[in-house]
Amino acid sequence: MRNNGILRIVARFLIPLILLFALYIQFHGEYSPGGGFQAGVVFAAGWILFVLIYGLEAGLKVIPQRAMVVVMACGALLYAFIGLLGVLLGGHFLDFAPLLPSAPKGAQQAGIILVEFGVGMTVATVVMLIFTMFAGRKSQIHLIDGIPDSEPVTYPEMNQDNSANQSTDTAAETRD
Amino acid sequence: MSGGVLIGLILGTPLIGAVLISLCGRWPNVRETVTLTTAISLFVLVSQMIGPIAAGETLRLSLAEPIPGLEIAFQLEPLGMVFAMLASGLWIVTSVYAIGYMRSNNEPYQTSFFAFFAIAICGAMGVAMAGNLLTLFIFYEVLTLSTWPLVTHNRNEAAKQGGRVYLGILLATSIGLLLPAIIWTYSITGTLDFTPGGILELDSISPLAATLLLTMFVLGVGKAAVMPMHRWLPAAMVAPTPVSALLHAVAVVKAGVFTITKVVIYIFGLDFLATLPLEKFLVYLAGFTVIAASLVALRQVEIKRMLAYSTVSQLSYIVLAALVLAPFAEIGAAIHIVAHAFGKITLFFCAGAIYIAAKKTRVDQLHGIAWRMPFTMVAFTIGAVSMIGVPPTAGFVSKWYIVAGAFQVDNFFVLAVLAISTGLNAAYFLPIVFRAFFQAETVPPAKDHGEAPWPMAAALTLTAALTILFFFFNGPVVDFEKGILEVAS
Amino acid sequence: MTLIEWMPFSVLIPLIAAPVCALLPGRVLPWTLTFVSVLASAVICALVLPMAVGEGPLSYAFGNWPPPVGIEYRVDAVNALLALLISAIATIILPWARVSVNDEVPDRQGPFYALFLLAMSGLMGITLTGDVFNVFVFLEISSLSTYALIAHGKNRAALLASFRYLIMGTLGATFYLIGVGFLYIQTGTLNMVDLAERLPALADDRAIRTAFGFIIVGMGLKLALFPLHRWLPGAYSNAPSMVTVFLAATATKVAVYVLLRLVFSVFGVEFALAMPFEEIFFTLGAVGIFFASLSAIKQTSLKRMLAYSSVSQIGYIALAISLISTAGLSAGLVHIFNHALMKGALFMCVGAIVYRIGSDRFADLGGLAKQMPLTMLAFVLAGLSMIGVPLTAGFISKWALISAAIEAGNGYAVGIVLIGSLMAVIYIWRVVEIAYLQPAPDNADMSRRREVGLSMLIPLWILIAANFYFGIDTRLTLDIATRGAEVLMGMTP
Amino acid sequence: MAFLGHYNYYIVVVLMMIGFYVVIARGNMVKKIMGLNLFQTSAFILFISAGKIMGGSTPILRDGVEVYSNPLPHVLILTAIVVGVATTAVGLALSVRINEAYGNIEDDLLSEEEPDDFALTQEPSRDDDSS
Amino acid sequence: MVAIGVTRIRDLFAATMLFAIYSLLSAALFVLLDAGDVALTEAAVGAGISTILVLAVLTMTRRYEHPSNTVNWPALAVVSVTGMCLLWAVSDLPDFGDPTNPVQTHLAPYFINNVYSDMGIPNMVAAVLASYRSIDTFGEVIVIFVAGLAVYTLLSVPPRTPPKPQPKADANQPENRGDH
Repeated sequence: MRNNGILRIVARFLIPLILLFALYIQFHGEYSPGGGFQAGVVFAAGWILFVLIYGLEAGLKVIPQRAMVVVMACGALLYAFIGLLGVLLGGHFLDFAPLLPSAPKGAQQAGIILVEFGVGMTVATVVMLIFTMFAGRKSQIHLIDGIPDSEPVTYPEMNQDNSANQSTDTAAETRD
Repeated sequence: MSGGVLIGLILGTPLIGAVLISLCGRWPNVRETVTLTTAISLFVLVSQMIGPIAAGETLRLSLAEPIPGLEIAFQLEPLGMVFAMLASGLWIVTSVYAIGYMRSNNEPYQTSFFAFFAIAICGAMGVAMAGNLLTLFIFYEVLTLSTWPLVTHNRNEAAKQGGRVYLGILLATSIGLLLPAIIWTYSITGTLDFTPGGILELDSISPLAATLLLTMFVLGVGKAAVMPMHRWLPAAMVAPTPVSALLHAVAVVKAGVFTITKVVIYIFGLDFLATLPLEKFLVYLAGFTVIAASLVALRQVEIKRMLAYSTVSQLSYIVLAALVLAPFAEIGAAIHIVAHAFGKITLFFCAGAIYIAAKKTRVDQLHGIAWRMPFTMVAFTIGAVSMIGVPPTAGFVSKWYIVAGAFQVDNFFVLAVLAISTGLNAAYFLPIVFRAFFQAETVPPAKDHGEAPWPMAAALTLTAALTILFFFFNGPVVDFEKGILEVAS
Repeated sequence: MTLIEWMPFSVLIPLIAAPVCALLPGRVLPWTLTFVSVLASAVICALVLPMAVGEGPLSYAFGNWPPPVGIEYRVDAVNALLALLISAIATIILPWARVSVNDEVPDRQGPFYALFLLAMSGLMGITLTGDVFNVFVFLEISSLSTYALIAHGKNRAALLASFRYLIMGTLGATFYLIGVGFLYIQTGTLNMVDLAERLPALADDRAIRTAFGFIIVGMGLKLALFPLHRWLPGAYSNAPSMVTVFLAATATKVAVYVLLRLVFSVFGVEFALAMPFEEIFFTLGAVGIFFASLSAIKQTSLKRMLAYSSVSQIGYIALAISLISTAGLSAGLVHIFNHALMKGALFMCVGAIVYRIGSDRFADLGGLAKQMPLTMLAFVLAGLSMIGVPLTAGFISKWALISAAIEAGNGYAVGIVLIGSLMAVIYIWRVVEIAYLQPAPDNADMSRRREVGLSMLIPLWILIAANFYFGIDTRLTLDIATRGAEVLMGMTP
Repeated sequence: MAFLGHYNYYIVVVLMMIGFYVVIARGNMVKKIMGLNLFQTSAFILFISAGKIMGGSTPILRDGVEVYSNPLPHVLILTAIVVGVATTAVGLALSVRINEAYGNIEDDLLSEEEPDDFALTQEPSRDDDSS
Repeated sequence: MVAIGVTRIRDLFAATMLFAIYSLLSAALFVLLDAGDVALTEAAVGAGISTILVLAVLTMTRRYEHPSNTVNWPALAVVSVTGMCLLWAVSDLPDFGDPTNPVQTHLAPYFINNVYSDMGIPNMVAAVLASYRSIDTFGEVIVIFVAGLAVYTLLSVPPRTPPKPQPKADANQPENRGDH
């Protein structure tokens, strides 16, 4: 697939459009259907399209897996932070009114936009992460399948696991 | 010293003893000293209560209130006083005996043995001093559970089997029958305090339900070993002899009959019970147990098993006496608790001594053994005579009162049961005595032996002496018990 | 800030700590964060409890939108007690769990603890909320994280167990959702108080009745009510020890709570009486006690045995609920609390054993009392509580349950409870016999068979002490449970 | 009147039951998850159709529109969809792992291998809503 | 209907495709029911994400379902009974789209009338989602976060191949069933 020229060219047009559309859904959610969740999914879809065409490695170069985990947590934390801000400013949790005491409507809008952004962040990265995990899993399995069955298979990871295990045991031992 | 503190000390002493014993496990001499010290101090503490009780004071201690309106409370009355004295006094003797037994037999796990023994005594004390049914039930279970390790002391297949039957029957009856009976009582009356004259009234419970309740109590107290709940007692004989002697002849089984007596006197009340139509059924059941257990005992060849069945039969005497519902019979029940304790502990001590000295456990091996172990066999004879109920032994006194009680209410069934069982008792005890004294040894013993080690011989001599002494000096106990009956009726 | 304003933070603190925790590297940091946040949650619950009991329902509106419009947390005696139970158990488990988790989940402990926090706060959220849909959301938070936690078990069977639980759990949640859907369609509201006001007018409505049925089936799946319990043994026996302890002590209890709350507070006692609710719960409870105990007796490994025992204990709770009386409900609530104490302690013992000897099969337990005396003693004591021996918490539950049954004149219930107790004697004592009377198996690795460290023993013995404390001093449990039962029965405003 | 007025609900019920059947009757785990999705989706339709109002329009304020459908079910279902996809993802991840561990993802085959307490044909208690 | 097709087809690949179609159809249905946001989501999730994930799984597992030709009667019975209950229940539900439904009369008017004065934004769904019931949405974010975390932890464990050799690492692991 990767070498298919047509796909690449179409993708080059499509992907930015998709991402743009995602941003539109994200920030226009108060006026038309859409919001953080849908935007996140669409954004992730754009990235997935990218991966399907350019390969997982390229995709991970753009957004590394670790970053996904971090952003995914940050999205949730952003939401929580906005909520907490309400508390810190003397209101209830997720109470947006105290954010801008002078303009209650504006405060609500700001709150909604911000939490929606948090939702979008989390959703987009989670979807990407899940996809990465599934896709990455496949390549790992193929790798193992390549080993002839007759050979006694030793898994390097397994051994690592094992030694890690033992080291914890000893650690626990000494602590006792 | 205030009464509450005294009660607390009595409960606490064996527990502290148990802790100390398990801490001193590495030094047997220290451990044994602790055991004896604990036992003696417990006895002294218990005897401190005689004065106030005789003077009619109430000693009361309430610890906690686990269920609204229900306390864990202790209150001593004469019946419990007798039981407490008995158990704590015999603990000293048994400790001496056990030390001799355990050491000369090189038993393993001695530390846990002594520790659990102390806990079991604590359970017995709790039962004796319980101020209401809930407290009694709690310590009843403590007693059950703390004796399980003693029964399974040998940790072999037989011990495991015996332990299963033991725990199975005792827990099944207590949880399955006694507990619902208690809760039922509570839901009817709103109290569980032991009250002279009883807490149940005719207008709160129908006679039929009351009979059912009484049956649940009598069968639920598995420790009283009324048939068909008696199987645990022979099963418990896998335990070392000191356990059989103190617990299964004195503390545990007496806790059972004590419970029944308490329930009869303080929960139902004699007058109320007399109005019940079917109460006779339980008398018959107890009478049947007396006879049947004696018959089974007749056929046993192992000394300890025979003694166990004899215990089953003797316990039902007490239940029977309690259910005759005559004042004299109630006194007889209380006295039989004491009398049987002295006699039966002597017999068990003798059986253990024979086992330790001669490694003999069967009745048919005892030919001529009296000439090697004269003290032991004389003591055995005294115990046996007391079981049969011949003067001048303790057993006669209690039988006297029970018979008198039966005459008070013209209960000829009880009289017949007593007569028959006396004959049966004679039939299984006297041949042993005869064999030991008047027949020659058939098989020479494996090793030349004399008496068992001195602590054991001393202990059994002492209890035999008590058996006889009680015949002459039972006055205080009888007076004591009369006191409760005056209050009760 | 007032206490009421702190109240939702018992849920929010762990919830917010979780994403942070997921990012933390190593082993010490995630654990510390988890412990601190759980502890904070427990402290808040402990402070809120007296107020909730004394001053009736406390309400906290999220976003400051008044309840039927927004979502409120509504705390009274019942859920305050349960929330305290959850957070306290979690607090006790964590110090215990460190060693065990290091052993069973060597890598990526940050996410692991994050999932634990989420599972816990999910349960807390279900407990405190006053909105039926919010229940669903938090139910899914706790369920999803629980599935993931179970799958962390070392065995491959853990995956299967987790998957099966996922299917059953999601089915249950969807049933619940459908029930909520019907409620919503017929009333137009999701707030529990609002629902309770609007439902009596609709008592004969078929959709409402079906909603009742669906919610019961859905929650029945989650709480492992007898015929719907089959996911539970696999899940409990294959999950990492820490997760098992936590789930056994709390998860099914929360489902019971939801059921109680909806049936009694939302639908109302009259409605429940009009439905064949008592008969079904009584039958299922009774049959459940019996068959689950029987299965427990037949098991040959500790975790499975205890898992079945849990199913049978749920039977007791169902039985207590089926009496539909203040005494019955209070017995059920007390048992929820006490069972958490004893089952938590028992599973902690098993966790310690598994940590040491790597197995929980009966065949490997011989002679363990000698090598792990304190753990086994704890097992015996917790087992006694399970059986219902006096002075233990289990006795109090049993007493309350039997009293309630006698009060309701239900002799069968008394019998069933007693038979259940006797069966508990059998399965607990089997283990005791093996551990105390049987010699160690020949192939046992004696170097591993040692007592566990203090980090495991102290929490374990705290629970054991609690078992005895709540067996003697029942002011906290019985009084609050009675109060809670009165609230549920609608006796007090 | 009644029948036609309820056609939406009948569709829901039919879909729901198809999904439910797939979940409990099918052995393949992926199929089970699809069934679960069907089941959930039908519940979504139930909610959404309840919020519909005849002649109403999408709940976005506009000039000239007087009647709006109820936005609340939409919100609920948005959340529920997210929950559904989350469940799906976790379930699929689990089946991947199971496939690696056991070599297949047929629950009935695995039941023979791992005699669990879960049978495919488990009988949920239906009695409680047949009053 | 497409749904039935999903249940009948053993080829999981085809089933997935049918399922995607089904999702699109229901999205269309949502649009008809005035639920634009939901439709958008269902289309993205049901037809997009779910499909991709299922396909990813299918490439790792087998494409065809294990054949079992028997109809699962107990399951069918359970399903029929449940279905009956539901049908019985819906007969008491209000008519579809009736403006006098409790749903329309109880809380909905509050939202419809107050959204603009409270927040000044026209999309009521967004308003309810992110402000009135924002704790639900917070829960939703957490759910999706849990899913990400769960998949992450589940699938970052190094894979092992099917049953062939029991890896050595299992030796010191508890095998909890008695038959091993």
